[in-house]
Amino acid sequence: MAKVTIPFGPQHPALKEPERFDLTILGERIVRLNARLGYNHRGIEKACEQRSYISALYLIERICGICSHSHATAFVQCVEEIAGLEVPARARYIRTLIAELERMHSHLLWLGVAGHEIGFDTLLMYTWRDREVVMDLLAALTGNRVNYGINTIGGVRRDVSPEQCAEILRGIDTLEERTKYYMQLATEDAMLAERLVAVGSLCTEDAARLGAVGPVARASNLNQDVRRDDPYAAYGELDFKVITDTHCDVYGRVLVRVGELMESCRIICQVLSNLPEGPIAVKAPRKIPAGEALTRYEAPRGEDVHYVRGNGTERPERVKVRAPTLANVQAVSKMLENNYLADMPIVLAAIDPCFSCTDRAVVVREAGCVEQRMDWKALRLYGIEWYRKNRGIDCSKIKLRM
Amino acid sequence: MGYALFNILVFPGLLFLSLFGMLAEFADRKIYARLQNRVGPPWYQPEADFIKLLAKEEIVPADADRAVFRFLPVVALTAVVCSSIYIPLWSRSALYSFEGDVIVVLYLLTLPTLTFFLAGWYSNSLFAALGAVRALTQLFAYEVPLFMGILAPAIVASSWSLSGVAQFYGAHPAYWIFNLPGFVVCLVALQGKLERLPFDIPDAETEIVGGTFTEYSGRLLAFFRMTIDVELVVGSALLAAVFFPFGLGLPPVAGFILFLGKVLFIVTLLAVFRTVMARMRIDQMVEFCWKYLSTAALFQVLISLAVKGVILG
Amino acid sequence: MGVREKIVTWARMKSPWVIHFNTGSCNACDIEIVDTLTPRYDVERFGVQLKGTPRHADVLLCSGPVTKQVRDRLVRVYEQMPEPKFVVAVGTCSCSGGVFNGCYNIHDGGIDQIIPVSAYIPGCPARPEAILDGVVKLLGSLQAKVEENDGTRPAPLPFL
Amino acid sequence: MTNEEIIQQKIVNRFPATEGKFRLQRARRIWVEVTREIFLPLFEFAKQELKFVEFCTLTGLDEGENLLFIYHLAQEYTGIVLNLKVAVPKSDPVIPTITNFFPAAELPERELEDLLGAKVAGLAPGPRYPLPDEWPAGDHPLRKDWQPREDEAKPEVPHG
Repeated sequence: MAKVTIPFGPQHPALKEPERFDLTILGERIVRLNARLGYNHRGIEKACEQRSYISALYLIERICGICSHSHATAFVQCVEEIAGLEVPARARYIRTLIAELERMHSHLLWLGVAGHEIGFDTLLMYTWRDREVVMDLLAALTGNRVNYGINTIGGVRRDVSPEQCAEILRGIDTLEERTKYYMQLATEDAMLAERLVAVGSLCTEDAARLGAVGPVARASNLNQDVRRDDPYAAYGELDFKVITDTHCDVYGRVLVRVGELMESCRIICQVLSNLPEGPIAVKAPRKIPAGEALTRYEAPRGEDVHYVRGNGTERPERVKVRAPTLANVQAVSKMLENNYLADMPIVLAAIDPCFSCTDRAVVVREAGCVEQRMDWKALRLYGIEWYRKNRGIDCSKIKLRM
Repeated sequence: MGYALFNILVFPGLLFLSLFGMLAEFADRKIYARLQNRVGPPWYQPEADFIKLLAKEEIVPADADRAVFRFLPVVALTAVVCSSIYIPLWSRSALYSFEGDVIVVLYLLTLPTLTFFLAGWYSNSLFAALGAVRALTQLFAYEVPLFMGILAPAIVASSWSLSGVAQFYGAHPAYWIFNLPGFVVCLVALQGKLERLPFDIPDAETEIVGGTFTEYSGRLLAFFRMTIDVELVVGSALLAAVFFPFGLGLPPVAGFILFLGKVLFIVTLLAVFRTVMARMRIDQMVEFCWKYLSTAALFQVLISLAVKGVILG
Repeated sequence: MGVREKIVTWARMKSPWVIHFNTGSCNACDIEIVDTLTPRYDVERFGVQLKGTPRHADVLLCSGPVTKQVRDRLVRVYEQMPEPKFVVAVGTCSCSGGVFNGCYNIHDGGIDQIIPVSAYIPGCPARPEAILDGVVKLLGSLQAKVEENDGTRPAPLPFL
Repeated sequence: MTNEEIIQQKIVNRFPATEGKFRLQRARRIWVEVTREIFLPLFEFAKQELKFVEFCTLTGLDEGENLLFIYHLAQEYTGIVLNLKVAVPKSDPVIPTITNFFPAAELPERELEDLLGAKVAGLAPGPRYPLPDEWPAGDHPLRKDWQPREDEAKPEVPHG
């Protein structure tokens, strides 16, 4: 049997984002995988260094559309720690509320995408229809369905009115009952189990060794959750269960995520029941004193680490973001060993990859004319040559109608 | 001669089947959408897709074999349309029938799968080649159960022509109860032949991009899609003719309406299957077909032999 | 304007097949694009289907600023699509580079610096209703384009 | 004596050179400056004995005359984060790799090599991350003194 190398991406119906995996398969079994990331790399970290803290916050929220609140809260908590600001309790509770709503919308989204990857589109349609309930709640609370922008340095921008609380509780009731349906579907559906059990398995030692985080680690029986270990916002005062599972495979990740959906419903009810009174923000100085801080945040996909270093001016000196997908993507090649090609989309989807988070780095580009080195034709020939050398694909025959 | 041409081209032939195929595709997509509580496409959607594809530019990959690449869709379409002539649509006998036309119909229905394989292989793209190989592996899995499922009623009717089978069951309809397991086996195997969801492994969109039709566009893609629609109708008509033989003696108009009803009932069944099932992996599919489907088909053949031996004695 | 052109234009308007390519977006627009397929917005009412291969697609939905590395792939996907093809830039980033304008690893100015764009849908992220509106307006503009150059033939009709 | 002070005491007993270099900023955060020589033994000591088994991330930044690398390690249940700061002169920016302790550190280390121009001794060769392939080798964008170069011509739209 000849070994065939299949390019998987950067444009591929299974991947929502551009990243490139070269799969070497023998018949239908995957033999080797090497990943080439960096397609989503836009240069956010250095761009933050040219912006004031507030506009850097605006940019940090656009790292990833699905977990924008995670990045924003982690960044804002870093800055508040450096500046020594005391965030009012009500603001911390509202941040937790939005965080859990975002976790629900992200997990429901993932459940649908997982269904789509194994050809079960009905699950995509059902989960995304229920997700609309959460999106409406978020739009009512923060004004935007995605990229909420509720955080500001020193607190929260918008307050939660009692009617909105009642509305959220109503929404949560419908979602809780739907989640029970999905839990029953996930545990009893034979077709789902057949496609997910023993697929993309990652044993506990490997998960710890390869640094898996979030639901992927918890599904491999690693009992780690930043909300409990290193509590931030209002998680210190809430009690919730950390869902772990011993399946160590994609099926376990489905159960963990649906379990977390139930937990989020409980947390939101707790947050709303003892929402403290008081101001929602405190005045933040424009110039943040020199200092550095590191925060860890439990994003829907795993542990999200932000490091900010201030130098006394109103611009951060260094912003470092380590997204959860960067940790999980290295475990994918381990998970894929002797799986089938048909499993590649679901295993990759199981870590709920968000490559927009993973590739972000650097710099500002001022206008300025420099002598011209590469024109369009030379760049194209360089591209063709590079492709023939590295990828063995000859695309010189693609006719370009100039 | 003229009448035969009319039959081939217009009535039970190309025009009628393509329009009925599009109606079946619309019914399938609409039921699929409604079950997912979506609104679903308008009734003219398949027609609009077909005309749009006809007017699109046709790209033939540079290193694909030009002639074969363009010829395959026509082969597939003709094979499927010809097989409809031997199937008794609403009266007791088909247009043309001779001893042994069951075998001819079954093999004519296998031709499109072979052309899909060739299409995938000749379009010289990685994903298409993978889809082609999967199409063939799948062919070996569902072919035997489908044949046994269709031949079992023929054994009871002790005649190798579809019209003969229809006449036998028309004469004494009580026996069709024994063919029920065969109907279930054929319904499942038909999904493999039509590459529908639980077994749509050859063109699994999320795994191998476009499957066998990755490189096809424009007119060629339009003919391939029409082949799949017509195959859906002809397959359902074959199942209806063999397993639902009641009401064959009716006058032409009522018989025709009943025939439409039977086919649309089978299409609805297929649409419901498509909604509730996830896609199987190719190894699971082959294992399922050989382990469960073939044994069920064998069981059906035993029943037929028993019925033939004991009752007809 | 011959009957045939009318029918073909009607067919093109009624069944626009879509392919989605994320050229470095923060995938807020991508989840809104997929959101249009789901029950609440259901874009299949207009005959729109999400297709996997560029060969089957008429409309290329791009989201996100074009990062340096994705640029060649975007041109190749655009070239692989058969005529008549349209490009819709979804979201502020693909319309004008958006908030990432100035980052070194992207081509400033969004998608239209790389490939010709037919319709722009602003918004960060573009709401599903806006995407629906954009696609319908794109098809409407196709209808208008055919009517106003009545004499000449809009596109080669290879089939008859 | 909080947990942080116990850990600080253990490190100081084992490595007296780190005596005055500690900073306990708040609960669960320990910052310590370390020289390159005692970095690896301290790293191994932290992982094996002190059970800092979670490798959060590796931050690199340009401090004018030397490069500073911060290794963030976390304990499993207590959530305490140990941040090892290693300053390295820009003349020979070489640091030993830690992939033998944490295989997951490969991508962050490759990122350092790409963006800061650090040289990680012992890192296996592999595709570069995150810069595009055609990015000129000598350019390290995260350096403070890095100026964006406007060399590529504005790529005009290929057709139409």
